[in-house]
Amino acid sequence: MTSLIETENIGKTYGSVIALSEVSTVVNAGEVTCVLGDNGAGKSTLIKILAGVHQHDQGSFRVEGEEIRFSSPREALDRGIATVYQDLAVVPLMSVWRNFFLGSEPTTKLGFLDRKKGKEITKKALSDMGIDLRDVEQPVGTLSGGERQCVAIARAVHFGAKVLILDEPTAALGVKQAGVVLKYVAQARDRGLGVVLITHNPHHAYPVGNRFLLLKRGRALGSYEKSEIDINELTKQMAGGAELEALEHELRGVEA
Amino acid sequence: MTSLIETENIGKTYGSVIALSEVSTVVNAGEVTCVLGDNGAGKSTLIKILAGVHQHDQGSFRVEGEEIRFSSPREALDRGIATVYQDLAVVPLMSVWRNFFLGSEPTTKLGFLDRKKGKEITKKALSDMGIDLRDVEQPVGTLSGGERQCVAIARAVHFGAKVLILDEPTAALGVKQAGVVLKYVAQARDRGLGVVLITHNPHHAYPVGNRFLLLKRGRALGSYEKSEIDINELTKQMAGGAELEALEHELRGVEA
Amino acid sequence: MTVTATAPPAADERLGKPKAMDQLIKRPEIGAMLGALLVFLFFSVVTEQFLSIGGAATWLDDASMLGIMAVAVAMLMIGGEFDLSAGVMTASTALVTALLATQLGLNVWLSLLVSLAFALAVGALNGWLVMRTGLPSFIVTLGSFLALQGLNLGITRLVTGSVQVSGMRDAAGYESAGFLFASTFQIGGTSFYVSIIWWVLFTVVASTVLMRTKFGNWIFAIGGASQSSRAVGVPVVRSKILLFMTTAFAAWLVGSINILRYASVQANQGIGLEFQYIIAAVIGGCLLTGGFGSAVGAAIGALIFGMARQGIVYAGWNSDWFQLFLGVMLLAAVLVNNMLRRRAERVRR
Amino acid sequence: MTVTATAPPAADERLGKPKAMDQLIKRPEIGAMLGALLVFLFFSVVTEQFLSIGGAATWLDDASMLGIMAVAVAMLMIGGEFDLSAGVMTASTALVTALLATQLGLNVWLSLLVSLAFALAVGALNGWLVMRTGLPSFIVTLGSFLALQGLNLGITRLVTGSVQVSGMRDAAGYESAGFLFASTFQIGGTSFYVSIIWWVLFTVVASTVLMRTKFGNWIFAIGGASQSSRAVGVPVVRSKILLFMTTAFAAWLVGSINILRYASVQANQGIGLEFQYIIAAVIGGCLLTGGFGSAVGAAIGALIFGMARQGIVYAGWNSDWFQLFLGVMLLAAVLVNNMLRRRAERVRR
Amino acid sequence: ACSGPTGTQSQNTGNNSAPAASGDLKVSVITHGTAGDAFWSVVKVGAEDAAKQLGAGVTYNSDGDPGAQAKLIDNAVSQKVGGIVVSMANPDALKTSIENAVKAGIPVITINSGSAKSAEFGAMAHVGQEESIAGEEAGKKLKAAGKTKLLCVIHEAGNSGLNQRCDGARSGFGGAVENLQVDISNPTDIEARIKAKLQSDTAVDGVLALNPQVAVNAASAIKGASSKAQVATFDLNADVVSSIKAGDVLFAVDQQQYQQGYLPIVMLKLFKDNANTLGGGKPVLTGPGFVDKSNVDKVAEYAKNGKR
Ligand SMILES: Nc1ncnc2c1ncn2[C@@H]1O[C@H](COP(=O)(O)OP(=O)(O)OP(=O)(O)O)[C@@H](O)[C@H]1O
Ligand SMILES: Nc1ncnc2c1ncn2[C@@H]1O[C@H](COP(=O)(O)OP(=O)(O)OP(=O)(O)O)[C@@H](O)[C@H]1O
Ligand SMILES: [Mg+2]
Ligand SMILES: [Mg+2]
Repeated sequence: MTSLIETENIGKTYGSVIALSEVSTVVNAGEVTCVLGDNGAGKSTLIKILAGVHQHDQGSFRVEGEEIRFSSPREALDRGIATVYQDLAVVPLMSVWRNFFLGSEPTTKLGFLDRKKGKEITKKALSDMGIDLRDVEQPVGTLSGGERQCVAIARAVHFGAKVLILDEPTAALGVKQAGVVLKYVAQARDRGLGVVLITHNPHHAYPVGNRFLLLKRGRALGSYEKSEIDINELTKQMAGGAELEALEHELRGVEA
Repeated sequence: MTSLIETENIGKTYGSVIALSEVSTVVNAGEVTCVLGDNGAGKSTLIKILAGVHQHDQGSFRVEGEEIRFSSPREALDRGIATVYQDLAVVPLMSVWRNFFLGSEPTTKLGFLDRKKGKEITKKALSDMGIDLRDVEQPVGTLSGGERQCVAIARAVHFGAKVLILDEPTAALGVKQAGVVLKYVAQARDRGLGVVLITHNPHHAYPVGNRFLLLKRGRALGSYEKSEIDINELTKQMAGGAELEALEHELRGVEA
Repeated sequence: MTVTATAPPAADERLGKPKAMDQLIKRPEIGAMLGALLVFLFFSVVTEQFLSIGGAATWLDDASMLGIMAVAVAMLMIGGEFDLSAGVMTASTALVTALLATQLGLNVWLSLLVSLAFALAVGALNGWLVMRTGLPSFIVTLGSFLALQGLNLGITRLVTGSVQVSGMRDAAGYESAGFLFASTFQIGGTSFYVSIIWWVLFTVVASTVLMRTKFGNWIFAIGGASQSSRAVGVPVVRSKILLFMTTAFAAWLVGSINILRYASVQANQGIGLEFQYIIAAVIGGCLLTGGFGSAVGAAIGALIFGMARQGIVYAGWNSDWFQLFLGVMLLAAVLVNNMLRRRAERVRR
Repeated sequence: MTVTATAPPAADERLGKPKAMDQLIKRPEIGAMLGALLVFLFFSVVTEQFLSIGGAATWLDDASMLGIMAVAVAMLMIGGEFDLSAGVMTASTALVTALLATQLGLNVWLSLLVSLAFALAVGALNGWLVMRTGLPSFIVTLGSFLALQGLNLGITRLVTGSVQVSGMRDAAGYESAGFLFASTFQIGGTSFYVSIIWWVLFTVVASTVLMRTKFGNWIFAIGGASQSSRAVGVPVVRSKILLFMTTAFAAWLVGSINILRYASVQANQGIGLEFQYIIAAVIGGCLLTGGFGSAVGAAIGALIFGMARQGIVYAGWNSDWFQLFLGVMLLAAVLVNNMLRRRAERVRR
Repeated sequence: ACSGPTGTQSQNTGNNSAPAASGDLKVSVITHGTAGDAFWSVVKVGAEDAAKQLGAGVTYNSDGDPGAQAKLIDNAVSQKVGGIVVSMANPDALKTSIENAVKAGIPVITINSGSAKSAEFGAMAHVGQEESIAGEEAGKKLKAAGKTKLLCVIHEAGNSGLNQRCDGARSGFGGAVENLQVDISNPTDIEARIKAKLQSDTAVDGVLALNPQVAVNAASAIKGASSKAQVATFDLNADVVSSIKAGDVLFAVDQQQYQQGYLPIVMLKLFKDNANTLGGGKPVLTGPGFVDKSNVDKVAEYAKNGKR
């Protein structure tokens, strides 16, 4: 089986800033690839390349075995790569169902928007995820952060994505909301989607991840299968190894 | 000793939305009061009242024993209550040192800005926190999220705050950066400041906190001294008790 | 932002009861509708002729020309952009048509086609520049506003030696083209200009596009959050350029109606009108920041404008003060709209 | 956003070497300076009189009046707001002064004081409305632009029966006030207007305030992030209102210079100039979105304007095309500024 | 071309004494002057004075945009006013509207420009003459004053009346006439541009301003450029009057446009009361007159009230 997505020594510079260099990873169907790393490590840059927002400068990027270079997010979507961005990628003033269908609007035979169908599907897709809204006509801006995140995920899953990319979906969420989102990640995975999950929280990454790609200052620090690493080691790696231990010690010190 | 800050049955509504009602807590010098809760639980609303951004509608709010109602953040600052907001509260296009001194600019005898002094103090205050910038004239917008957070904290500490309020300072940060920020929280506490820390992450709250205020849908769910609760119980409470267990079970289920 | 997810079917205990009336005020154009009713009633009572059929023909005509542009500008504003060159464009297109027909002796229909192509090209250029450079459209279209103004004057004077082009009535095809754009139709013995039909048509089409089509959905999206829209696959660049072209098309339509009705055009026509379009759109409930508004609202905004402008004449007021009246009306309208919107948002929550 | 915290002293390995020249292009006004040099050289070569001392007196005078306003508008723009009423305000203040002096027979100095109070009140009202309602200043000041325009015309006609107020020369105190605002001084046998000194003075003061004072720091802050500034204790409302009042003050200064120099004022003066102020500020490197720009840049923007406007006359070009030239110049200037800024940002990082 | 307003003047005074007549006459005056145009302000005052004296009602509206002007005529027609007075800077554009008014039985009088089309459109009479004729006369007078090169200052780009004045001046002057575009809303720019022009073209010895404000600016510019040029202008205000006295301004063209506002109201009144008409199908000419040192004292007083 070819991987859904495969990158080989991929690299990207913004002007004189080298944001990413020589990063290789794979995303398989039914698996979660977690991307971890410090602020500014290049995580968002990597997934923006996968999603067609930016183009890579070096290396090769294959989708289902085929060498590719997306020129717009539309193309990536058409290849089944759906992305939920860090900044949520919803339009706050628009209603929930219009956001849900944005870019893939259902139309009647005459070419008009099929509003009834749109609302029904949205309601159904959201309640499948356990979110029961009073009114799918309400603006997304009136939802809580967790709900918005779920709308975006539900949308990606609904439109038959093969690969689902999530950029820090749990950063702004409470413990429970984060749990809900992780549940849907796991669900999507079990439906056979390939998932790329970015997070700062090893406690969120480890339970659902199959593969862990660690980035640091634009370079791959390491790539592990779940079997190769445990959660403590992962946490340590994410924080830059030895440095963390000193820090933890310090915190304990003041705590005592 | 009177508490630095004390609220009693404080409440606040936005139009017809009751964001906060009957919340009581205290902040003492040299202690960290953690405020925890779901998205939309009213955490930001609570601290905005403490910081003078909003006014409370009900209950009483005392600073050093004196009943008070701030009409602007300026007043709160003048009483020694400094706040680092969720959205960071820095001005991206302005230089680091100008941001550092914003609102409390150092002046020469003639009333002009003392730029030399400003730069020196900034450099020193930041390097005290372990951040060594090449150039304090660079715009804050070019710093990483963690660095910006630290600039804001360093500012609050520097200007002799008695109370330091931090709204989710670690949400967008990597493990290491979060560790650094927590270290400064602990440092501030040990210098005798009262700290209010908001976070979603019990692993961040527990090591540094002395008191834990749990909010849910605008109401206090409970308030615990550190001695009264352990981290597992805290996590459970934050996630709404029983619900979480089911969820964890589910996640484990799919994970297996 | 309430977390309704956790307690969905029961009413949210943190909400007061929404009043029934509040459900009415969710539409962006509600403020404009109230305003229009008020202005209409006021002038109907104060003056004699305002309510007559002849009166209606007059203010509807005035509103129609403004309305066509206001609707287009509203669409552009919903899409998050500005067009300060819209006013002069109405003159530019008329000038192109007139110069071709009177100086080169082209058939009027052909001249109209060429000037349509010209208009669309300018619109596309505006859009392309805005998207390509990332500059605010305020600046870019201010540039094209100035450039077109200069071209209008310079070329007219160069070609005709005067500042107006006239003599369209003798051009071939004037009759038939005039029938389409500038004829009148009779209702109750009073003639109404066909421009009113164009206005209604344009509003209906624009409103349908906005509310009922994919493209309309995209317009709201790119105005509200252009980056996010691009990320979910909305062709932002293409859509925005199309919006600028729509505005240019409307300017062509108005320019053509003008030139065919009046058979002459002056080089400095249209300057300053761009503000009236924006004002009408804003009165109609469009947000200056994009992502919110309605075509019907803009049309009603233009109607208010037309009624007030002609109503003042009917009332015999001193026209010196018209601008003052306009300024006060604008401020009042946006304040009311703002209040209503805030209220609506609270209800929605 | 590089994480330099972790490797501070050593050069960041992820950065290419910044070129030495790049250090030069960090200032907002650098683009304007280049442009000014270019325009200056161009007209110096192409025309004879431009470089003469008499020529300089002419274009400096033109630039000075625009410059005073451009600098004030630039400060307001850095503070994140717009003032579309700035142009008519120059006429309103002149009208108030002239009406008081000629119709009521007040001393000119007293009239000037009253009109200053009037100007500051209008500025404060603008600011207060913007802050109070939360509406965009574009809309609010568009409203006051229209209202003032109507008042200028209506009141002038009501009081004088014509559209001009003249006869200031006979008013008491005209000589002494004229000396302060409208006299000339000699350099090399050519007389220069004192307005040039006012311009330089105003620019120096504005620049000092912006770069060297608390208040200047606040202006940048409230323009860049008004909520954040409020949170750290910057008095946002007061500062913004002060900025609107500064613009009004500048308009009063220009209006006073005008009325004392020409002794008469026309009711429709100043309309449309607000765009020129904005253009000069933008050419000078101000961001339309606030938080970035410079007073010196705006002054240079005005200088470019003055040189180009008069240079065209010296060159004997057909002035019909001036607007075209202006539009193209605006677009070119913002494009270059944009490029330079992007580059500067990259260097900073 | 004609210069003496005498014939019409007597007519004018004759009607001044007419008592307020039976039945209300409502007249709509619609011109192409932009708000704030000094020339048209006097027309307005003339019309309002006549209305006051005759007990008629007058509303004055104006718009520089021919389309908007046409709409104002339509508006007047739907109000069924007793008479319409309209200036035709752009006859083509107003054709339909004026013909509609005539068809509706409303007497129309055209003023100022458009005399050639007046009768064709069915107007009752035309008062005043083409702007170009006024310009021509001004040109002739400047030529007679020994000027060799003339600068004609247009203060509103695209205003056809101003352009006609300059074109007229060109044919009347015979010699070299150059146009200069300035912006009426920016007095500094007016002065600087005229100054620049005078500096770069020292042959210019006459400046024709089309607005008294511009004349003041031009006088200032001439001083600044140490040029030997002299200013002539259209229309008057207090400053121009004192400048004429001081010799800074050569003369002011006075189209006596007060009558272009006043007479049509009188004519409509007479038409209504007695079915009288005036002019016999030919335009009733109101000017131009000239104000120079010789008669400035007399005129000065009227200029102050906005009547000259
Ligand atoms: N300015 C406002 N106007 C109206 N409602 C508001 C406003 N600010 C907050 N709310 C509402 O008040 C409630 C509490 O919001 P608050 O921001 O305090 O939550 P929070 O605990 O900080 O959440 P998060 O963890 O997402 O930051 C929410 O329901 C929110 O929608
Ligand atoms: N559009 C851009 N232009 C220039 N530099 C950029 C741009 N976007 C990102 N960078 C830089 O590239 C590097 C990687 O950024 P990226 O956003 O991929 O980090 P990240 O791992 O997602 O960080 P975070 O955890 O804070 O989201 C950073 O140094 C950043 O400053
Ligand atoms: Mg990121
Ligand atoms: Mg919050």
